[in-house]
Amino acid sequence: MSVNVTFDNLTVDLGGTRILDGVDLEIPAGSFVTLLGPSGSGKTTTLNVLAGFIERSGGHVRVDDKAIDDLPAHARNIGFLFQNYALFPHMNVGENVAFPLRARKIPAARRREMVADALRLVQLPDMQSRAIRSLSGGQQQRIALARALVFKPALLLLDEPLAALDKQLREAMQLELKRIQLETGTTTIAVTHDQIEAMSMADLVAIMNKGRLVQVGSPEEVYRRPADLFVATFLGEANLLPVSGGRVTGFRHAAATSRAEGIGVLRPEDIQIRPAAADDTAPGKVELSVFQGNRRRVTVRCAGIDTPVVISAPPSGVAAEVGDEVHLAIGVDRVHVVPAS
Amino acid sequence: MSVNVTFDNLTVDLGGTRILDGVDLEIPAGSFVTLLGPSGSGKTTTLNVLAGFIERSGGHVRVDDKAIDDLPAHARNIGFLFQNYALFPHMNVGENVAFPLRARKIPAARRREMVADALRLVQLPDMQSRAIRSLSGGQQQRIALARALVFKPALLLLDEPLAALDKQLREAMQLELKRIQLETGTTTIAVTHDQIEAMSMADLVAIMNKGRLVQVGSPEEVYRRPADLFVATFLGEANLLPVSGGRVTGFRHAAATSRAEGIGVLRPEDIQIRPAAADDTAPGKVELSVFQGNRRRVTVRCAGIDTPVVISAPPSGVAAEVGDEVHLAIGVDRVHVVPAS
Amino acid sequence: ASNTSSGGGATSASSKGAFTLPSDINAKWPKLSSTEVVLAGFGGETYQVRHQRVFDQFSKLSGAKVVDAPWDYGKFLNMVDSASPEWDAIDFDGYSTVALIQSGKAPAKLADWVRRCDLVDQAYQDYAAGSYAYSVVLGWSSSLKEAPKNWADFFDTKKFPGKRAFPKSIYAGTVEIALMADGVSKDNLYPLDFDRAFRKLDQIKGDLVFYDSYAQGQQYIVQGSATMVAIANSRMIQLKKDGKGDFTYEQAVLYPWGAFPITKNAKHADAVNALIDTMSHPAVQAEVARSLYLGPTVSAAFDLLSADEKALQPNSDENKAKAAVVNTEVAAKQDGEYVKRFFDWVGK
Amino acid sequence: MDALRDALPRTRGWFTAIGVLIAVFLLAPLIAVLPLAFTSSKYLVFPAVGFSWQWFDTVLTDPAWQGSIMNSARVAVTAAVIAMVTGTSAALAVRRISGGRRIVRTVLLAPMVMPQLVLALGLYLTYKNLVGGTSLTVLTLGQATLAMPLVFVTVSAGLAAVDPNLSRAAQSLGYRWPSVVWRIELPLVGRSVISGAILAFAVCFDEAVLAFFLVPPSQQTLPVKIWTSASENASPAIAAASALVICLAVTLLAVVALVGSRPNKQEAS
Amino acid sequence: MLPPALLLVLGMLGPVAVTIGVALRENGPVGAVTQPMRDPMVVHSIGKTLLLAVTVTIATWICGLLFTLAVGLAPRVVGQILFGILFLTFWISLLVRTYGWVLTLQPNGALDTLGRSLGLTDAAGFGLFQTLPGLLPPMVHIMLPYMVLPIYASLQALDPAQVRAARSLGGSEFLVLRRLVLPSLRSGSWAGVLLVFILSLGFYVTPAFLGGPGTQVLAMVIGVQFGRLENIGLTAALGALLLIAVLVLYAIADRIFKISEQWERV
Ligand SMILES: Nc1ncnc2c1ncn2[C@@H]1O[C@H](COP(=O)(O)OP(=O)(O)OP(=O)(O)O)[C@@H](O)[C@H]1O
Ligand SMILES: Nc1ncnc2c1ncn2[C@@H]1O[C@H](COP(=O)(O)OP(=O)(O)OP(=O)(O)O)[C@@H](O)[C@H]1O
Ligand SMILES: [Mg+2]
Ligand SMILES: [Mg+2]
Repeated sequence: MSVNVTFDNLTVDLGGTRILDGVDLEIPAGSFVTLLGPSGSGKTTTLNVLAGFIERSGGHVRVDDKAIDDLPAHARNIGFLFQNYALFPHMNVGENVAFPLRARKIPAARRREMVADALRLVQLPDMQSRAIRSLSGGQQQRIALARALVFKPALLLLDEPLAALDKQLREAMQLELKRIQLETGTTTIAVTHDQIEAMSMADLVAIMNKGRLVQVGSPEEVYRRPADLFVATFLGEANLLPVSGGRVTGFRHAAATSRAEGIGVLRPEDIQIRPAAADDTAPGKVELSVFQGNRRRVTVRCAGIDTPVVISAPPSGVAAEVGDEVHLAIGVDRVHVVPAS
Repeated sequence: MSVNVTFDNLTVDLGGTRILDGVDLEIPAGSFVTLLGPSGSGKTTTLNVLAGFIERSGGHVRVDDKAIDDLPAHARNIGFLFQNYALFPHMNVGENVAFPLRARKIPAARRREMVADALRLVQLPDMQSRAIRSLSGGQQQRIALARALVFKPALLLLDEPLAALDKQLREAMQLELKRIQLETGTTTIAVTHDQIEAMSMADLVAIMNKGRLVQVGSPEEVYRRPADLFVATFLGEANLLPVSGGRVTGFRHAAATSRAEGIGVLRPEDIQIRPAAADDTAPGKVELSVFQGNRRRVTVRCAGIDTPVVISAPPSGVAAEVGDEVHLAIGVDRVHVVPAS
Repeated sequence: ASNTSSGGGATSASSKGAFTLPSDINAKWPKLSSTEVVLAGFGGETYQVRHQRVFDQFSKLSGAKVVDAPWDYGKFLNMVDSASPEWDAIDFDGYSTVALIQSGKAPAKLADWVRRCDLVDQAYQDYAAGSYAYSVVLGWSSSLKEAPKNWADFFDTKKFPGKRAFPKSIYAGTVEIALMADGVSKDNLYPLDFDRAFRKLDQIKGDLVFYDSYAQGQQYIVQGSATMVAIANSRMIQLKKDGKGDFTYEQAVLYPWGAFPITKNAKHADAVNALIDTMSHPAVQAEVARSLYLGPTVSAAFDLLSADEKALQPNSDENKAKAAVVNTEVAAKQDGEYVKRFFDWVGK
Repeated sequence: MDALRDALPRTRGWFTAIGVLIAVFLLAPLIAVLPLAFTSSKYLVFPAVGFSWQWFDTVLTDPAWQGSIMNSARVAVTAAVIAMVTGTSAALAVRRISGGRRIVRTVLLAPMVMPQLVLALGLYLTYKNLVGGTSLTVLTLGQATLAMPLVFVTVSAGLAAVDPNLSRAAQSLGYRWPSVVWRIELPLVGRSVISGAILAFAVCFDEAVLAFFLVPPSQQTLPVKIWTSASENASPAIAAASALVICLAVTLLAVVALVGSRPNKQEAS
Repeated sequence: MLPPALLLVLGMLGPVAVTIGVALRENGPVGAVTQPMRDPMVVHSIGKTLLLAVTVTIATWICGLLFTLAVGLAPRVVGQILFGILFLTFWISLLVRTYGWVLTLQPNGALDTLGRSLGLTDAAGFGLFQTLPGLLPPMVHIMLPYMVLPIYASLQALDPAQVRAARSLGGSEFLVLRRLVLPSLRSGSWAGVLLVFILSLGFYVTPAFLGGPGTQVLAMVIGVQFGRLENIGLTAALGALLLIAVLVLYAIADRIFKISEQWERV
């Protein structure tokens, strides 16, 4: 059932402005891709073009290597899960889930079976005749998912599927979505705001900015080896230290990977605080030390570096008080260098 | 200038339902308190009662040990920062900031000085004649802060002051708020949704649930020693392991603090994965291993424990693949026990 | 009760020449103290003409301004014997005035010095002066190929195609018309046989288009909404002048006289008497007849009219002979039932 | 709406056609009246013949028509001002009360469904002994009552777009409620107040039923003059007057659209 | 606050109370109800009123539904123009529009002329004038905005995501229209239907101008009685009857369907 999807130089203009500006993306069959990017970067637009809600201005969208540009939305066989679920409030659960089957003129008996299967898949059997209003947010979410999957679409698109849920439920549903995706094998594209969510669910993270696709890769790839400064700062916290001659300013011992000149991207967890000076340390003075639960965020001012260095320290390990002189070490091979803006 | 604030069995009924249900809270003069709690727990209501926007139904609010229950809002001398800033769109920056001084009939010359001081405090001098519309979100935020502080209120209340800002700006403003609070010494109460934010800014975190105050304490206190299961799960991620006879089920070596029977709260970063079995380890099998940027979230199923154990592992240290047999060790003194339900 | 709407409203007066009140008109008046007189009339152009030709000069002469009030039958009934009436007098039909007297609500008697009108029934000359005669005539559109002759033709929808315009809120004349159409001779109409009349009216109800005012009836003819109409003589004279239609005085329902009954406690009794006196002057009556085609109720007025002018009046000797003259006395007695039966029929 | 358009590409055309038909139906009576204002015939008869401005001339110079326009304008201005003050204060007050807001709203808006005829009757019965039942004052009172809900809804809608926190902010910054209303809320809904007042004026200027039953004949308003003219002489002056009324409505509506399309200051931010 | 309360008391509540008071004083509490009912003309007119209100409501509902969908579905500019036309006519004097209908509908008037030139009718014309069916077009014309507003509000409230969902789930146009769009307009339809019904009950101007003999609605009877002032008791009783019917219906309808909120969108 799984299909691959290709965006080929996809361009969209709406109301005179370019919303998508030449998006190229290949999604392997059966994979789970998350689209991540700042507000207004064109994530929803990308999904909408794929679903057939918005006309493209240029380029192509291919599903299983066939261009679907001229197929109307109702003929694309795509399951779409909307942020606010878009369940039909005047139908009950069963009628909602049966809607796509009715549209496909599937006989009543078969329809009943398929609805029951779909509800079992989302672990909400026995809910057929409940009113939509009487469901909790998480339940509505699952029903919407059942409705998007019941007709075995080739492709599942999710637009911020978990944004309306609270933290606990959101984390549970991330796993649930992942499980269902593995179970059905449907190629899935999800838009999300939340970086942790994007990395937790996806095989591939696609990062967008200003209507362009900036980087695609596995979660580790995009976090560890961001393509540019934008990705580096957008995803996670980063210390940006100038690199020249393959060395990080202020940390002469730290060798840069990937390129010799540019900006070194250093994650806070890649810098350690050492009580004593050593060959591989640089001296600094603690400016702030804030307890944040699972870590202590320490900012240290080092000589020769303009902005303070941010360090993720264990919440209650080496006590670094404000004003302490400390020594910083950078893990080996941790310096990824990107072009300076 | 700083004052202390006391809520004494404060109760609020609105539209027939009890919104606040006997809130007791003492806020020392000059401290920065954050109110944290799920949506609808009564955080905004608490601020509104303090500011005089909502009538209490029972109990008292005292400022510097004087009940202010009957003072109207305009006489309370409280600076209030609204989530959406509530700047007056028909006045320019200077007029907005001067507004509270005008109410206090402060002569024009003095007023100009004070406005200039306040704008300097928020690092936006020379903005006096700008229109509100022309400001960015962060700038509006600062102007609103200047307006709330210009008349040197005894108390500063902030309702989700940073919720509308994006991640980068939010983190910068957290530090800024903290700096200004230290500089002015004004007793400050801030409502926030964001746990990290709550812990980062505050001297004291007050956690609310269903109209009640559940726990107050320093960030470390509430994170490390939650008063009950609600706080334990609401703040940060927690493994909940049954404790009996002072020992954690499945981890016989781990001694419980605070009480011998109940539920042990174990933070994911307090459990280590060891490659080899030892005296202080328990065996388990890796179920999931998800890369989340600054950590790897590993779930391990252990014999004798119903729910899988969640572990925060370094993002790229000990490789624990799904299916691996691993051995878990719990840090000494890390098991805080709360009453079962 | 009634609203026959004065039968008036001949617009664009025929005699364009200036008219001046006779100089001796106030010879018998006492000294007037009122500065105004309130008259409930039908407004519109009829009253505009009256103001232009008569009232304005009267005001100059007497010092009393003539204030128009909107005609309202019920209001006048309440007012006629009230202690402090709003109005001084109202423009009324003869039979309504008689009904008023019969019901014991007689209006104030005219002052001794007011001119009496000799064409008004003898018994009521002390109450009714200054008014006019008018008739409801059969009119038709110039688009009609053959001219109808009488009310029977009006009811003959086969021979004369098209809708007939018929009054809806004005009832007077309708029963008489139906009876004549049904073959009752114009001299034997009274007392009215309502059952017979409404049976006859039922026959053409579907071919009627109803008007609320004579102006609307007139408009129906011009617009072509109707080919025949039962309408006040003045309106048809006007249409005829404009070449839009024609009419006949044959079987016209003639209301031979009307009145301006005065409220018992009129605030401006002196001025209203003087006004009625003025309107009763033959010269004034003749002028009203000339300009509004409202027939004089003073025989001397006819002497002042030319032969052509006389031929247009509803109550000239010749036209009166063709017409069915309303028996004021009997009509007054039957008025109550007339109203009820008519509006029941209309509302059905 | 766009989504709906896209969802029904084939049926759209049919509905559009039906919509246009209904729009033609909506314009039909105006199309019937307007040309007659320029007829050179002395009768109000369709179709119009010739072309002449004479009937406008009549309406604008004849003292009776002129007077009625003046009366209408006077009554409408006064009633609109009353409606503006009361409707605005009602909107501001409703925003402040917490309990029973629904009931208050229901009562405030009741004049809009009141049969005007019965309202006229009630006003007549109530004031006949005080002022004779028929006077421009009573009419003004009645029309103000009819128009007040309009201002109320317009200003309420404007206020709904004003962040309630603005008022709270002003309070916490040291202002009592009258100053809050004066310095914050009124400036922010100024446009809505003006729009509401213009609509109120338009409604009062056109109002016929109350006027028909309540005004003294010497003080007819324009709609009453049109009404009575329709029964007195059926002259094309009626069409000319109607044309003027239509022009006035279009102008006022355009003004409101202009005032309203620029949002209240709050919404712009 | 005081000013609106004062205005309401002087301008509405007072007169309402006085009308009911007069009705009761003149007829007694029982008579106020029974006395008008003894007059067959009144009973007749109540029947006519209800019949007219029901037909007008149904006709307006159908037109309103179609028009709203047209506004929503037509190309944006056309939709705006359609809406503009609706509003334009809404704000134009009722009297003028009604008179326009007189000129349109009267025999040999605009409609007949048009009909004849299109060959739709013979010399006799459509014959709508002064008939109950003839009252429908003008009444619908006047009531249409009251129907379109709430339905349009429902249409706007229809979540575009739901429409897209229905479409991406494979719904045909008919299915989307029937199972999604129309059901979503239900609450708006109810609000509009009730509003129009209530307004139709007390409507005076149009029947007064266009009504024929067979269309004496209650308001006409009251109007005629009021004009004559012969029987204040009966007039007041009829007025009170109409008033109470309208206000009670309004209060109930407002409770359930929040019809007063529809005005916000004018
Ligand atoms: N119909 C439209 N006409 C004009 N501009 C549009 C339209 N729809 C969207 N846009 C603009 O296109 C840009 C991309 O919008 P899109 O909804 O795809 O962003 P997004 O990445 O989904 O953002 P968010 O995270 O806020 O949902 C935005 O700047 C938006 O304002
Ligand atoms: N005026 C009111 N009438 C009735 N209930 C109200 C009113 N205002 C608030 N509530 C209810 O009181 C509860 C607490 O509201 P409050 O705004 O204080 O929550 P909160 O903690 O600020 O939530 P959030 O994080 O969503 O802002 C909610 O359940 C809310 O629905
Ligand atoms: Mg989006
Ligand atoms: Mg809140």
